[in-house]
Amino acid sequence: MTDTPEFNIDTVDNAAGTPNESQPWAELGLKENEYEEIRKILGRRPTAGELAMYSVMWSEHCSYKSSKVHLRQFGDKVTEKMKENMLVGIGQNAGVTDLGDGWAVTFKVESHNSPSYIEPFQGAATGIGGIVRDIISMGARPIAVLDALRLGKIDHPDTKRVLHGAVAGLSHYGNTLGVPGIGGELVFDSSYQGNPLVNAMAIGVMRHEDIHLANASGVGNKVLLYGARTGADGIGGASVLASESFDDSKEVERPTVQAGDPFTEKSLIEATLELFSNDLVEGIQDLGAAGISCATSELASNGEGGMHIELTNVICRDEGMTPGEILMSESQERMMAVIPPQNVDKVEGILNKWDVEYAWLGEVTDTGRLIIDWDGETIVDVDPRTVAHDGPVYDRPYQRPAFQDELQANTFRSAVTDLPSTGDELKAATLDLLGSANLCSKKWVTDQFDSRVQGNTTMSAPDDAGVVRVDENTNMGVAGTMDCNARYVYLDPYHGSQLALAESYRNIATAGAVPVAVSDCLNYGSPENPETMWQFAESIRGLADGCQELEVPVTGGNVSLYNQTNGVDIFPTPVIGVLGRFDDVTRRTESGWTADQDGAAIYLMGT
Amino acid sequence: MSRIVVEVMPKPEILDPLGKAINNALPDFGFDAFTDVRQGKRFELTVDGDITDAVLAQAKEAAEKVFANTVVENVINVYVADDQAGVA
Amino acid sequence: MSRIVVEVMPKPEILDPLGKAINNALPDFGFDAFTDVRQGKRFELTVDGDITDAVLAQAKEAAEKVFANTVVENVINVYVADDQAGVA
Amino acid sequence: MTTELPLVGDYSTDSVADSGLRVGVAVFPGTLGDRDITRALTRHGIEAVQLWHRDTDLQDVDAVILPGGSSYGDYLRPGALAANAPLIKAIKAGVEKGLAVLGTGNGFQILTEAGLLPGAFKMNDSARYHNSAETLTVANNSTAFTKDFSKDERIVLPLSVGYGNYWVDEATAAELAENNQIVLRYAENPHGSTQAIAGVANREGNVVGLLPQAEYAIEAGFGPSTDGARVFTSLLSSLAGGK
Ligand SMILES: Nc1ncnc2c1ncn2[C@@H]1O[C@H](COP(=O)(O)OP(=O)(O)O)[C@@H](O)[C@H]1O
Repeated sequence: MTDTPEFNIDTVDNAAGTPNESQPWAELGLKENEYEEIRKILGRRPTAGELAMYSVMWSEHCSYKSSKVHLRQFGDKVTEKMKENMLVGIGQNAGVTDLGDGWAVTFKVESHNSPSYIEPFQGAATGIGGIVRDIISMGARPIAVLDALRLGKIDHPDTKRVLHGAVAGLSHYGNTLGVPGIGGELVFDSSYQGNPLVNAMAIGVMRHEDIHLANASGVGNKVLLYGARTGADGIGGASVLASESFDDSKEVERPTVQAGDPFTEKSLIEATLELFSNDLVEGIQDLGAAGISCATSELASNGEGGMHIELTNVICRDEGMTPGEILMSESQERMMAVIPPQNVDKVEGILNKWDVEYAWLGEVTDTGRLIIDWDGETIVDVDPRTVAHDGPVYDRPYQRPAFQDELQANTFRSAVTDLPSTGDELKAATLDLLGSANLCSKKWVTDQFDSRVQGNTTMSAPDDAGVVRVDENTNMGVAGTMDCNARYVYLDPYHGSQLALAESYRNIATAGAVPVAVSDCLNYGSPENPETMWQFAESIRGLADGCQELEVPVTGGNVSLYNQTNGVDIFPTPVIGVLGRFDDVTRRTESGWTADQDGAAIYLMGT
Repeated sequence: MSRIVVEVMPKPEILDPLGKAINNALPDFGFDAFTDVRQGKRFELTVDGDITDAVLAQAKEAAEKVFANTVVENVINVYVADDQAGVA
Repeated sequence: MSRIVVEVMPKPEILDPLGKAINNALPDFGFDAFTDVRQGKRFELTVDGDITDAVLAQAKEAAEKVFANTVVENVINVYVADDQAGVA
Repeated sequence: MTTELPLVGDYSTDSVADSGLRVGVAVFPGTLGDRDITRALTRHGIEAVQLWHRDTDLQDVDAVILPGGSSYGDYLRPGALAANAPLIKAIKAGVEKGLAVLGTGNGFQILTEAGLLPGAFKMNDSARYHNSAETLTVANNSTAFTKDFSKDERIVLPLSVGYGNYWVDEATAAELAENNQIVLRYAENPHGSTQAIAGVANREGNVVGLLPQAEYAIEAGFGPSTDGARVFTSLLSSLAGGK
């Protein structure tokens, strides 16, 4: 570490003494009432560092301020039966489900939409990196990834850039990491032209005793930051990327994006799992959006509530980073852990072995305050709950769109008069469909993913679900899928979302597995538009009711709002991931018929 | 036949994982003189005939639009190769 | 702090799939002046302090042993960067 | 120093006779296939001994396997940054004395970068990473790793690679053919390798590199074939013979 750079440090004392100093809260994405609320909580103006923390943590992306009131239904509509196998529910990095024999599985879907439009390769790559860190922070070894992609029209000039970049980025990161890509989705529709969706799902397994939570407990325990160095990349990304839409009229804004380093992440995985297996970790949190702001405030508020760190201990990649920048940096491939003092030497031994850099930032306290010092001077002194959990909550107005009736009346039959009827016409129509961008083979994409690494994959593309073995002695394993037909959701958000759930659920069932849990990634337009908010609210109501009916719990997910271009929303797109369990994966059923099944009967089931 | 060289480097503020990994491995090979390594790209464009101002201008434009991804990389140089470099 | 630049290109007789792919894409972007593209690598090595003959010799050796795989690539240049390039 | 890596299953050898053989599995940062090689060895009654890249002690193993994956993330060039690790220096010394060494996938790339096998790997002709199952012909069934195949036998193995285009100059290629150093050839050359080469041996025949990965084809239902198992039975019979 070089000498501490000299800044005009905005200390807590300074803030108390200069109440009228003007602050860039609007530029940081805060609303006036939110800024006022922060002043009220603190009883003074925030310091620059505190303002940075609140602004990123209170962003839509991190706080779920517009979605929280609706997401509650996933918890409220849960029956006793649905809770049976749930070891960890919504609220942690990812939910955990019991698989029996002491095994547990965790999985979650995340979006990386805006970054993937700006820089498709790195945006998609870091999407895989982020979701995989969520999984390892629960104590699990990642055993599979899936991805759901929504792109603009296939023949639009910009689609090529995003498609090839995103697929190469996903493939590069996942393959280098050694996590098999076992499935996903690829849909082209002009609705996503200026706002593609890149959603990634990761699945991990662990033994029950290895489950870890993001808690900073145990006064005197040490706070460890390890992995990549903290750089000036993605600063402000958490709030800026997720709350501003792109506008064609001006040159696309290009905030600094983050470059992914899958090699470092692979070492991070191995080192972290070795820390877990030696029982050295008290609490752990991955660093994603909002970086150190998020990790410190979440760990502290989930634990005994106090933490004291020295920010100059953070190892930076760039010289001269300000405290605010360090707090907001979204540099990838970093983790924060809480370590009992007696384990410090062993932890250092493991991190050194894997060539993983680390720094000890401070310790857990019982003060109920998160205190961050810069060279011994206090620059942040907050109740961590107010940063991480008690942010603003909006019950935004919603209203059925004026266009909904007309949309529903505009049926296929009303639009098309010359339906194919002769054999030749039907044949031509069938071939047209099979050759269309959304139905044709996706092999050129799926062939770019290593589906076999780890040696336990028994089904992947082009089958309906990916299947991997968990226990090599019993052949117990899991199946995963991601699905959504957004056109159905657009037509009728309540039932359309249930159809997405049903499709994903069916894919698991037809593979031969028992569906056990759901993770969703809810991609919508602006929540400030009441008609969009209606789509969102109806979707969640539909999903929560559907899950109750099917008796599978939602154990986690992600919300991505403000997906719009020039004020026009994408189709409401709730991508649904379902996880299934197999007693014996060798009994999985492939989709499609093979030559050796010649003569077998074909049945069409259902209504 | 002439050649234009386009040089592209990762932006200084963007993490360069390749350079970092190379830098960490160099001591294994017995090289200890370097404190940092960054890996960029070097393109050689072949032009039939002479390089006019228009061709060079095209190369400069292509450098920004195709050869570099200016979100994460900078074009640091576009120049006409002397024979020496051209042949190599 | 000083910098050394190492330039590596695929050998002329070796087909370069990356260069080829870019070459094929150029007309899509409206660039038609180029008949061939080859992609190589450019490394910047940072040295604390001045660049002595010994350091430059080490860079040259590292170029042949690490930065290039001389079965398929040539080291075409190893030189001390002037400030300009160094800063870029 | 030895590494311990947690395995997904406990590969109990209850049903397999313990051969008494010990095979080293090299682990570099970024190696992915160490657990898969370990599984394949264990299933054949061979003890897998982890060899950490910074170790110089080969722990008296009977053979060494360099697994697939992305050592050092495949940065710079696949295999390049692993090629001078202390472990590689120890392996080179072992090779001089006749130690049998197999590199599979990235392990093969490391062996070429280390100069233990001829040639170099270029990016696939498609300029994309590619995951496939390849039909291959066995050109040399006299190595310790291919003994249980018949010559010219057609087998199927998985291949997952971005830099899968094996390149040697024409003169070296002729020499390889003449010395019976070509071990495997692709039926359809997917990535443009010189003379469709998928696997080679060194002149002495004790170092073998196979780009397709046998360890993902040892068990029905978990790979495109079970042909890969014979790489491990070959090892078993050739090493047991020497015991
Ligand atoms: N659409 C959703 N459905 C169910 N749970 C959700 C959804 N979106 C977010 N969650 C849950 O809310 C919690 C906080 O989200 P998380 O993604 O962890 O925040 P962060 O963006 O900080 O990673 C997690 O437990 C997550 O599973």
